[in-house]
Amino acid sequence: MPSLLFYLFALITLGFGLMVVLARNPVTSALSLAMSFVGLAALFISLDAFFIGTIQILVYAGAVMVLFLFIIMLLDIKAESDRKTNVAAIVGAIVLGSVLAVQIATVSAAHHQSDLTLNEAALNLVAAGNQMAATDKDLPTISKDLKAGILPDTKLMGLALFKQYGFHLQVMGLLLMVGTVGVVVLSKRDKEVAR
Amino acid sequence: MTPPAQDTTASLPTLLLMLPFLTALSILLGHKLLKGASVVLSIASAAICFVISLMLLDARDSAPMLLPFIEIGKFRIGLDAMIDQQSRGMMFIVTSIGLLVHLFSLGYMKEDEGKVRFFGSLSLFMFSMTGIVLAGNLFMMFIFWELVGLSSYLLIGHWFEKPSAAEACKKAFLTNRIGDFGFMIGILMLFMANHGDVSFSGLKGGFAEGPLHEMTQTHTLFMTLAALGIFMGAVGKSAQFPLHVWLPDAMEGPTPVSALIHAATMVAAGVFMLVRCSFVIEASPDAATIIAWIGGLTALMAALMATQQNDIKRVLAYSTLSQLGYMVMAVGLLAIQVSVNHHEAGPGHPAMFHLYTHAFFKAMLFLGSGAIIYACHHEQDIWKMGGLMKHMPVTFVTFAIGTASLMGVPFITSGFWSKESILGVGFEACRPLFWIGVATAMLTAFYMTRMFVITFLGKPRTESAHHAIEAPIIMVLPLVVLAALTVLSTFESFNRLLAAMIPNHAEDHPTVMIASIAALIIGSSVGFLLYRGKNSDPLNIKLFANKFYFDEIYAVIVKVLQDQLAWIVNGLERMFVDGIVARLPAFIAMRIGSAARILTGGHLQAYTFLLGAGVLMVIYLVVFVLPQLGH
Amino acid sequence: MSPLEIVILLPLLAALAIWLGAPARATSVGAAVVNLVITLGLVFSFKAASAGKAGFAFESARIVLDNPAITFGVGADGVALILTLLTALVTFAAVWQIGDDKPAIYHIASLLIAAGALGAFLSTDVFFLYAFHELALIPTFLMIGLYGHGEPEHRKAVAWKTTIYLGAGSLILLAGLVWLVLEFSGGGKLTFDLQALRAQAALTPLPIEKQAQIFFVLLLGFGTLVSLFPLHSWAAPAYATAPTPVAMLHSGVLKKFGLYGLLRIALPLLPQGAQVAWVQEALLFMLLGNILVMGLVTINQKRLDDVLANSSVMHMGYIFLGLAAGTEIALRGAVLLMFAHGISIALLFALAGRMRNQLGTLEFSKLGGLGEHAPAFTVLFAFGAFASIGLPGLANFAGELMVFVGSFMNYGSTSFGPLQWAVIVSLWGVVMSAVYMLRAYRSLFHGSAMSGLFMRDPSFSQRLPLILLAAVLLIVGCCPWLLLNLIKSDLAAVVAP
Amino acid sequence: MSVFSIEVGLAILGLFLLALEAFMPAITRRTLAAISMGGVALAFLLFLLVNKSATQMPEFLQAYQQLDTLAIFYKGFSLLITFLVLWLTSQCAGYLSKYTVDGRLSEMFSLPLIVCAGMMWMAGAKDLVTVFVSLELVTVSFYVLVAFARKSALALEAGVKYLILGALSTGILVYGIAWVYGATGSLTFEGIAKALANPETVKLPVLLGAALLLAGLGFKVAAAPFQMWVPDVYQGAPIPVTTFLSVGSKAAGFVILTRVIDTFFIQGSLIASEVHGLLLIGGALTVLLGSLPAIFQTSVKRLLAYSSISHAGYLLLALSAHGSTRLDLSAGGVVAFYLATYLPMTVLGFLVLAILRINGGGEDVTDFRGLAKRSPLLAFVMTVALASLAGLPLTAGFMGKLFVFLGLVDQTAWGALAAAVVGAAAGFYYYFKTILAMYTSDSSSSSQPIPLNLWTKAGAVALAISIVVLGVYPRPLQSMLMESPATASAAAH
Amino acid sequence: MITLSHYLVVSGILFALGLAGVVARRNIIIIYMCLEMMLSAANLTLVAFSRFHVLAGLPDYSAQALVFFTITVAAAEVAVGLAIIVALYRSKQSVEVESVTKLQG
Repeated sequence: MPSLLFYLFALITLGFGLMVVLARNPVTSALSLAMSFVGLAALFISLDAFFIGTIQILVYAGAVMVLFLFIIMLLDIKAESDRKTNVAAIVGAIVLGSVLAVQIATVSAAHHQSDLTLNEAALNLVAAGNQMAATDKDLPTISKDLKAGILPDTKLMGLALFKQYGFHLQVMGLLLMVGTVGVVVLSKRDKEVAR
Repeated sequence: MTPPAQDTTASLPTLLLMLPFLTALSILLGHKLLKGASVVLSIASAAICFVISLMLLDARDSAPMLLPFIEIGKFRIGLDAMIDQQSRGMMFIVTSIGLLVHLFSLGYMKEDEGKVRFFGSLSLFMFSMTGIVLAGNLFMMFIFWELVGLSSYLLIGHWFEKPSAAEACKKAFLTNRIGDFGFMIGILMLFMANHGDVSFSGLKGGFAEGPLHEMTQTHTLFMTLAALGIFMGAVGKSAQFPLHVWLPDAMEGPTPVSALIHAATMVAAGVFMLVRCSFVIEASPDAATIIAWIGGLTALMAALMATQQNDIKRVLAYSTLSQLGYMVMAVGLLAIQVSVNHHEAGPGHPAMFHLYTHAFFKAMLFLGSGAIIYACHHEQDIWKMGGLMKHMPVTFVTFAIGTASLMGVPFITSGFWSKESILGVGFEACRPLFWIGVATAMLTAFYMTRMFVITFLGKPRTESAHHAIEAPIIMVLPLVVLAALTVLSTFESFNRLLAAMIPNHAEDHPTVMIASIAALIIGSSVGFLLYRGKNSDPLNIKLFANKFYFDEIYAVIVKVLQDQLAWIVNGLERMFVDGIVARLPAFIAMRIGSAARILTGGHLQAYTFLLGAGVLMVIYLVVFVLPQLGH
Repeated sequence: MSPLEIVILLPLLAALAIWLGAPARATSVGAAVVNLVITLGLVFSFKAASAGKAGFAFESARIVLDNPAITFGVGADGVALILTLLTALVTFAAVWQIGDDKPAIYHIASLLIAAGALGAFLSTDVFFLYAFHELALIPTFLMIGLYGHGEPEHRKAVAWKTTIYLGAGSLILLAGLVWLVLEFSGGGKLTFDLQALRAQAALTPLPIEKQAQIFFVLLLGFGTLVSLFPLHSWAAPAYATAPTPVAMLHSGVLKKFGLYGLLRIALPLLPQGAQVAWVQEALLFMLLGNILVMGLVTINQKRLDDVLANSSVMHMGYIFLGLAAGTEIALRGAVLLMFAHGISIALLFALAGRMRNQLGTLEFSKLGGLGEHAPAFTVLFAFGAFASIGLPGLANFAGELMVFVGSFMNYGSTSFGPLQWAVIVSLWGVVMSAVYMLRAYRSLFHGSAMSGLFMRDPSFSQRLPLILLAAVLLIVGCCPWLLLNLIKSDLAAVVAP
Repeated sequence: MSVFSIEVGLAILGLFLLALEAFMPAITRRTLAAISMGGVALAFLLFLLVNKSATQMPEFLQAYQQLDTLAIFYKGFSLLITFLVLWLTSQCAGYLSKYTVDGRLSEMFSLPLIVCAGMMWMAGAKDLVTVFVSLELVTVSFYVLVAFARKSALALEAGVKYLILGALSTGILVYGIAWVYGATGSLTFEGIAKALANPETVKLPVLLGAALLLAGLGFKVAAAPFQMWVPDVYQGAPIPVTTFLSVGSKAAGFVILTRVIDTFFIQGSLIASEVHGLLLIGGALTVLLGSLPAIFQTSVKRLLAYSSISHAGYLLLALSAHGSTRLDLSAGGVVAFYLATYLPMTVLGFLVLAILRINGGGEDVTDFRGLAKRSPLLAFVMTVALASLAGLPLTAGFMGKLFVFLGLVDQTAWGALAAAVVGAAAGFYYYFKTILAMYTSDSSSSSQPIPLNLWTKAGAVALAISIVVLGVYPRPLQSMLMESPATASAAAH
Repeated sequence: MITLSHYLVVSGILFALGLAGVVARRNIIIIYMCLEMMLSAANLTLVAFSRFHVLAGLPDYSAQALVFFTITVAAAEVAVGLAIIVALYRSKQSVEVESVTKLQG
């Protein structure tokens, strides 16, 4: 993954991220958020997290952005009239953002692995494959791919999710259930308008 | 909790002490039930006490413990008596004059509706006075010192509806209290120096060979202050120079009160106590000189004031003040004699002897004036009397005897002998004071003859004086008895019989005799010539009439030093102490609180900003600040 | 179930019964009488009960918490018993004195305050000693806020000031007590039990400097509750505006909790604490402030209740003087003075309350010549007034005398230390107290009666408790050894004999 | 039959109730309330009886759930508070239905069950993933509950504010977890603790992670810099939800905070002193920002919100006394003790407020005027609650404060102690304002008596008695919390 | 070459950008978008750390599981959030921040 591509995608992510904040028209900011997520997905893929990258595009760029656009259209929210821009808020925001960024930058520089490149943190797939084959027999496909030197990211992700974090998945189910019920309760049209 | 066992010799003094107290208590509690009987009860108790004091006259010296007061381990403050010649003599005076005054006031207070309360207070006074006389240690002395102050407060303020009486009793109590302030300091200093033993025997032992002995050499200032502290108690009680202002005002009380308290007994308590602790005063010569000089000055000043008084009781009050000055001077002079000139003290004490004689004729004079006032329908101004010689012969005769004795008519009156003994001591110890004494004697003669002439001689000046008739028998009888006692007390044998502490008459220097007789003649003749047949006072010396303006000076001092200072301090306290300790923190808390309230101002944007800022602060604090602090 | 627990719980149960509807006056007076009888019984049987052992008599303990070992332990030694007797007497007088027209909350509040005081005096555990005292905070607050004298705004302001001031004071006290307990439990288990702490203090006394620091914090905490000079500004307005029973109970009884606390906790556990130079000077400065400044402030007052309230603040100076001296005699004098001041100030406030009911005002300028028509009332007021200015023969004198004498115990030395100078200055305070009390007495009872304003004597039944208090003043005044023999030698003799 | 089965049972009951509403619209509110309260009561009973040894958990959960004393206590605590909230909701049902869509309240009875399950999982969490998941379940449910009575403008506004700030704090929490994971290489508490113990872990990233994590959790428990949302949301939300937030959500927040602090204070941990400093400063600031502004409050509901902030401050100060071994209770134990005393007084305060609201009164202090006349029992009970909130002795509130003071003095944190004293002193003012109002009766206050049905009366008296008993005889509570110190702070020591 | 700190810095900047957006904008929907942006920035950090923390030759998938859960939670949050925003719009006809200032003091 040549470094050029990394900088391209980083630029896309941050550029469109800035567009989201600065855009007057909510639709433009929604779409620029989608593009920013796409850039982000690319970064995920550069980190060999293919499953998360695709999920990012499917769920975030797809479902969440569509939801936002749908709501913006439904409520027909006009572009923000710039008569009363809250200068104090903007100045505050800039200060907050820059100070936070500086803090995070200084700390990330101090991280013990900060100067480790992707190649140095190489994955040793074959060894993992043999080790996997040795430990649990009933997952031949994963160990076969590993031995073949390709990273079955989605399969490993499935393994982690359903084997290690099965309980949490159920709780996520419960959470989504509550989310939907919440949506129904909160947005059902009432006979007369709320006082 | 049974009080400690009592030995038998204590039964008499205990009865003597407790009887009047129980009478006063029963009158207080049961005055509705007893109604008239309480008066009889109080007179009976006075009579019994008189009999007991007679029995005590020939009892041997003893120091029984009467009642426990405070007992903690070996630390003990108790009401323990000390019976010796001085207390026996004084006891006789107190109970005899007390009984006579009781009888006199039976008549004088007949139609007063507060009569029951009057006799209750009288019994309370008898209790406190007996306590002082019998006191065996300084604490007991202090306790009864204040109780006497209380009873004088009650008696002076008997007619409390009169604003003047209300003010007078308050003034008396407060002045006494100021005296007690000094007295307590003196006691505490002696307590500290003598390792906690302030009984008279213990103090005498301390001064003889105990801790106080070398103290007198090494810490003279400490001992002087202690002596002056004790003296201040006497100044408050016997109305000496700085604190004398309350005695003239005390005349607001009924006359029997003036007779008993402000002539014979209470004011004499100060002198009695000084004589009791004479060894303390002898221990520091300069205290003795100060005491002597204050006594002298008081005597002179009071005499000067007396010359211009028109109220019969005020004249007598100032004469008492003057005579007390004499006695205190005598105490001082004798102390100088002993400590400076190292004369060893004789058996008696001139001050006690003068106190002894003065008690009788001054009480008689006061009762006489009471009879006159009663006869002239409560008229007290001598210029409204006159020519009472014919109307009230018995009172005239007794009054004459009293006046003579007070003036000190040579050889035939007791007053002369006692005054003589004082002037004798004065002559040797301190010459200037001797001449002041003589001058006072002259003035005494002058104002007594002035009063005598105006009241008794000449023609009656007003209607009431014209119709004055002799007072009823119940009031005249005590006069006669007292006159008899005055005459008897000139004779040596009678006095020795009544343990009157007569000093031996070392042959005084002849000039003493001559000077006093000359003073007498000059004073009385000038007085007689000046006032015979006059209807108004020829002399008009504002300074003396207004009592050297002491009352006004003290009023200013009180107003400035106390009331205005109190007002300022009150303001300061409210502003600063209350302000800083209470209102300031409350103000700061309110200020911070209202500032903090802006944080929750309702704007969502402000909240997100604050939350973000909060996060940054936490990061900055935790990541960058605290590690450096090595917290 | 030791009799002391009954004494504490009785008023609480009575208050609850009244709240549930029982006849207010009957229940409260009944409870007060029973309490008084039990206390008197305890006083008389105290000699026998405490003959053997050194510590507390009539003990019982119930464990309430393990690690900081807190037990609801009750026990009484001489000092506690004297103060319990004081509480029982004043409660009886306060409750009896409440008029029939007053709502039931008067009785409930008085009983709660009494229970708080009794609990504080009788518990042998620092936690409950502190906790019971706070029981009285809300009743006092409500009574001053709702039924105090003066117009509503003033009442509420005074109620607020008193509550927050006392609250803050007790919090500082809590911090001090917690520090004390932590210091003493060393490595081992935390315990709030007094006897264990005292044993620990005897075993391993703390370093002098730390003793001084803890003592100073406790002094500030307890001082606020007792109106020590700089921390006193809540006291006078509170007592002046509080309704009579609350004023009687608070100034007569509850105020003594602070001093009792110092006596029971601070002195035995931190013996040298008070004698360290800077603490001694601070304490002397404060108590002289009490005596001189408050003395002058009292002289400046124009109303009777203000005079009484400020004088009760001033008299605390003498008791603190006893504590500052720390000698055996001075401490016992302080205890006696607590008892005497409690009785006399309660009597005076009761009379002032009665006077306010009948005449409507307590201004000196508006009153005068009451003596003529109300002789009994005058005599009772005389008893209270003369007791409070330390007249021998009445209870306060013996206490004051012992406090003064106790401070002059450094035998043989002829130089005056700071303590001795403080005593001499406070002697002048005695004169000042005579000035303001006699001025009050003169302007109220002597002189000519004002137009129409004259008092009738209270009926005998109304006078009964007041006569009781006056009689107690006289009896204790004449024979102080009655109470002093109760205090055995266990009262920590801190300094010289 | 393990504790986990109880939790799952509750969640399922919640879902069942949701479904029940959908399929049987005619079902009355009363039966719904009865089912849900019955379910929680049954769960609580079973919880008390069930064998609570750690081994008894299902095997797949061993890695993510632990059953030490703290977990058991907080699970019981969650069940109790849920039951009380449901009871409170059933009390206010009539009044609340005016503000909800078509007057239906079914979600108000079913969502709390799910929230209770979530809180129980939070209590036992052993790693950050479980923490995050169960925390989010609870938070999202609260988003719905807060904005539930959306016909009242205030509730909606509170919902929006809670939503935005909640989401922001979740973002910070996740970022914190990321950095903690990044610096220590593990997501489980033991893993993190091990990493913190060995010296060559780089300190700076861990500090950043810890700061962000504590900031995220700080929001949840209303700690100082993140407490500005509390007054608005507590005032806007319906009373039962506010009670749930103020007690349940705070307790859950504190159980996680205790776990996290135990991990950070592991023996020889790199960042112990920094976190200790943060806790002290944060705690003192929270107490001050919680009590000083409360002086000006006129609405009692908003007042109780500020009191919940100030109590959060005291809890933080209790946590900071981590090193002291003087008390049998570890710092977490003291926090649990404090929360146990905090529960009855706050619920009682909100109950009285709710009853007043039902009878047409407002939430202002002036609406409390004359309550003593209208219903002496309510006034007395409210006085006990307020006295306990103020920390008067012989009430539960004082015991909690006593432990906090003991901890502070033991570690000689004089600044924090001063803040605690000032906070408590201010407390005397704003808590007693209501007491004074209740007992002043003047013309302006309505004077018809307040009808109380038997259950309400019994509930109120029971809570008041529990306050006094905990204040006077806290021994059983302490012994319960200190049962097996070994497990309680296994991670810590 | 691309190192871990590159990824951390990018996600840091994105996070800071999100925070700035939340504070700066007045339209609640935009604020909500920025919140999602912050969440995904956090995800990026998590994925970066999991990739560089090699566990037995493979990236640490437990962190990636957490990322998955974060995304799910974000989705649920967006759903509920938008529902509330719709309800707000219906009652206040505006999604401006100024419309929610009645609760204060």
